[in-house]
Amino acid sequence: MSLWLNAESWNLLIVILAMMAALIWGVRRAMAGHRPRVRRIAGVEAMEEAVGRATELGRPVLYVAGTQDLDNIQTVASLGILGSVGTMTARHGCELIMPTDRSLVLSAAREVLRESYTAVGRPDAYSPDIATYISDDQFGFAARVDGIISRKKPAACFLQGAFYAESLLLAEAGAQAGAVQVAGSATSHQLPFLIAACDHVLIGEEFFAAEAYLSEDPVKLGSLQGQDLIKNAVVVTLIGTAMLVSLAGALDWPWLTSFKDGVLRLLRP
Amino acid sequence: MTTPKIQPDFLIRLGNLDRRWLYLLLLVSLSLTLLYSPLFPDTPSAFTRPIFQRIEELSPGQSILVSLDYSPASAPEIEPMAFAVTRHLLVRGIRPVYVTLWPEGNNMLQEIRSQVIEVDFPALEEGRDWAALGFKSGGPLLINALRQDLSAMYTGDLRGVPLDSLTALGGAKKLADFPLIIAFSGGTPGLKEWILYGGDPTGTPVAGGCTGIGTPEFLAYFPVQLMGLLGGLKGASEYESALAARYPQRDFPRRAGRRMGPQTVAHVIVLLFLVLGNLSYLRRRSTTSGPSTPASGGTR
Amino acid sequence: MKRLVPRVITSAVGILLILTAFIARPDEAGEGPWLVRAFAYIDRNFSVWFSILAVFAFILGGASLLKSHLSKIMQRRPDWPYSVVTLVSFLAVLVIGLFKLGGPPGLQGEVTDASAWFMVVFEALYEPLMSTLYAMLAFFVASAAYRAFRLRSLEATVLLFAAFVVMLGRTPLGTWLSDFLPKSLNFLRIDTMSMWIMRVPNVAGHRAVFIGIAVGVAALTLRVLLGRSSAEGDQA
Amino acid sequence: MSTHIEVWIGAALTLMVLSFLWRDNPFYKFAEHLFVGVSAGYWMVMGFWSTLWPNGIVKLVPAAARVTDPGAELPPQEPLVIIPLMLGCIMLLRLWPRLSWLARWPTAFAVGTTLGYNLVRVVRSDFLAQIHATVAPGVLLASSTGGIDWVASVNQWLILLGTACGLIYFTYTRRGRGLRNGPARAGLLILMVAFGASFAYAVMGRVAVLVSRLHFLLGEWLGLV
Repeated sequence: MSLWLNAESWNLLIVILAMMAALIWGVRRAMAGHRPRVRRIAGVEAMEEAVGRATELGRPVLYVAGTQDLDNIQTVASLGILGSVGTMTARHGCELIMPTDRSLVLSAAREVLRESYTAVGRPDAYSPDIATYISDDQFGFAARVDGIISRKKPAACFLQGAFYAESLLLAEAGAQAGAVQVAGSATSHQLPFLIAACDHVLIGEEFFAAEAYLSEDPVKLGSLQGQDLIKNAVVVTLIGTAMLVSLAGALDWPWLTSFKDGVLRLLRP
Repeated sequence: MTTPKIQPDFLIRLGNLDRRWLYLLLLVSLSLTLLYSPLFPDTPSAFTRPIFQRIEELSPGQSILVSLDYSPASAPEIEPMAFAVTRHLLVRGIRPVYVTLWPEGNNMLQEIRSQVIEVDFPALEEGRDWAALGFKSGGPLLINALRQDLSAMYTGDLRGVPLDSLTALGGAKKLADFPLIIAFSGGTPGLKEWILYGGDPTGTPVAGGCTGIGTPEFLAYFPVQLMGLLGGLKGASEYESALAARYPQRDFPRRAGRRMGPQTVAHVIVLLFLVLGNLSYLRRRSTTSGPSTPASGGTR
Repeated sequence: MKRLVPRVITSAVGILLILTAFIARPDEAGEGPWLVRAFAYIDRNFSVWFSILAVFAFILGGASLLKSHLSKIMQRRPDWPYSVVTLVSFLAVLVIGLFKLGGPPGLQGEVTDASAWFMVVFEALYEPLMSTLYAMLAFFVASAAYRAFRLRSLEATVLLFAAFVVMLGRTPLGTWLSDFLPKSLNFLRIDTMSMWIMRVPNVAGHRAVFIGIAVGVAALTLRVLLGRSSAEGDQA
Repeated sequence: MSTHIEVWIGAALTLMVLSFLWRDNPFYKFAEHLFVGVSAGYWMVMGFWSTLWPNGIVKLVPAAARVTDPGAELPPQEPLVIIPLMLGCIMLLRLWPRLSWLARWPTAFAVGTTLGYNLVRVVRSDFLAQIHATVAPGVLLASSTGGIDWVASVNQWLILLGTACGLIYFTYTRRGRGLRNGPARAGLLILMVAFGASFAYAVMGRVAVLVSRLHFLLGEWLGLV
């Protein structure tokens, strides 16, 4: 056995399998017809409104999928949200501008957009020019996007993905142009700026849930239920284990100590 | 409240102040402080001290991996700490092996070579006392490759000298062979990737320096996954002061320490803006009827 | 075919890489059962392969850049002369860098060699432009402090209070302001409070964000591997 | 005042970019477009010489190593490196609309690699390690004198409960409203404290960069500092 398996990461395997089991449970439950009721995520609902407003004003919608490459999980999540935003702009017939700073993201974004525009029966409205490549450089990209925002005056800016120092450059330019801004990111050190400069922000995990929330696909919603199950289990584990550790320390019973050690070994990173 | 009639108008007018006046105020006061550049005394904090102590404990001749993951944009914050730590390593006879996840990192390495090693340690020899492996792309995936085998990504150092001939490596073949990884990180990929992909899977201690903005987030990894952290210019200034206290005879430059003056002025200005902006906001809210809550993007 | 192949590639590559974490590593000499060696090869090389792919992405990006600016110039769209600036600077840097002009003879040596023209471009153009854009953030932070961080709600107030205390704690002003406090009220000192915020609620907040994100990542991974996410550009 | 042409160019570009603070103008537009061109070229050149050449081409055709270093020892050939090179070429098909559907393959490879590498690392470092760090000290910490260190214990409790509340804020599906609202609200407030701390530290960083730029203008260029 140990010749083939990495004995050190057994607990990681158990944890990942348990997480997958919880997620699959949620998905199966949803497929069987138990659609979970999902709490309102204000930022997500604001997106649809913002697209509507842009259409009325006849001004474009700007979408930025973060500034990291496709090897960042947030970029992958953002492309999922882009799919839903693309459906909205296609349905409303509203202009969409999507500058990218990585050509892998550019390729993937074009695929996503073409699918969305086709899915709502507007393949004619799709053009590869919606998504453009600017520069791989963080600030070169920000300089150009700020230029685009101050000239094209989009009515809505969606900044969704992994952002770094450029977040405030983009968000301030959008605020000065009077756009409704919805940001979403799991990069926690940029969140205060996005919170300051944008109207709505999807914080951390909300950003990952947004795709499922927007799509209304039962499978995706089901995975939200699975996610909640995992988080509840974490909360219970946190409190339970901390008490266990303290009790074991205070009472010094051998069996309790070895039980505690076992639990901690399961949680060892 | 018995404020004079002019007061509310003034406060409200203050709220509508063109942002360009704020820019100007900041610009002028920073420039003035810079012209005087006073040196602020500093002492190492609980996050800085472990790194200093750990380097003091290493024995001369050991090799450690130093990653320079920053660019000219973040260099003002990161470079002073990279310089200070490099001086500390070299003064103790420890051999730094430089890599970088950022293409601009090679240029940053050049700065260390010309401003630190050639100036303060002219007797040291590249390849023997320190090594420069330089940039490879791939970010986290590069770290992953190094974890298995340095030679998977690096055939030699930046000059083309093969790895086997670099005595500065001290025979290290993979990440776990280094007693310490120090990552100076201006963003992503950087310190976080070194913790996740380098330190955690191999158990090698990781220390690091990051920009001011990264500090609060990295503290969540401290002290288990991250043994010490230099946070922004303040961290660099603290390290410089620790180095000056331990090796007073070397009299190394105090670049970060000199920049703390303008820092303090800027902090005070931003605090002032926070207070004034909110006073004006509260004043306006109390004069208009009902709780008006303008969206943050709505006020200019 | 058009949909199936990419989906299979994504799932297969993803699952293989997840498995590598659980397969034993080869011994020091690189020996082990064939499966172990195969997975070690995957673990080591897929990262290298991705980085090679990323370079092709740069090339594709450059081509897209050329295409969009050329068409802007051809059609004489507004601001087209600026596109000439982009094109000329792009091509010039490319030629200087790819042919290593100005450095050691021929293609030898590093492209970042101190004598190479590429370095001159870096120092004279790239560095000032990049650093200045970054520096503009200081102004934007100040104006955000002035006009956006408002006591709008309880949440905003809490954010503002934490920011205020921590910022004050980083300056001598914070120490000076709380020097009048007697020793017994030490916990009310600004620098003590600032340190406490960093060590307790700040850590709790970031931990919750990290754990939450990890759960989100697990769910996203499952959705994509099962082909149920539009993220791979391939919605059913 | 400086006599170096690079310093003058740098200073001019610095002022051009800063002019955006006043308003969008032709000088900024020039700097912006120059920056886009220079940076795109820069990244492409670095990618070529630091990765594609040594890890792709040289591994496929070892003799190529002699181009950059005539005296180099030839590395062993790695034929499998043809796979990413092929995928890369397929990616370039994106430029021809009729064949662009093929370009999904390399994208699919990239997404698969991302997910595969990320899941395990993130679960290890951001999930397990953070949970472990939160629970391992327990909630009753002993002081160095032997008794219970109440201050440290309360802080530990607060971190634990803060993390738990933060997680409760991140739950989406509804069940029994009353119970959930309190902790969720507290969780949001904890998150806000964390973001406030981030903001405070960010000010420091941003200012450091601006000061260094001003140092360039006032010192290197004008020679006043």
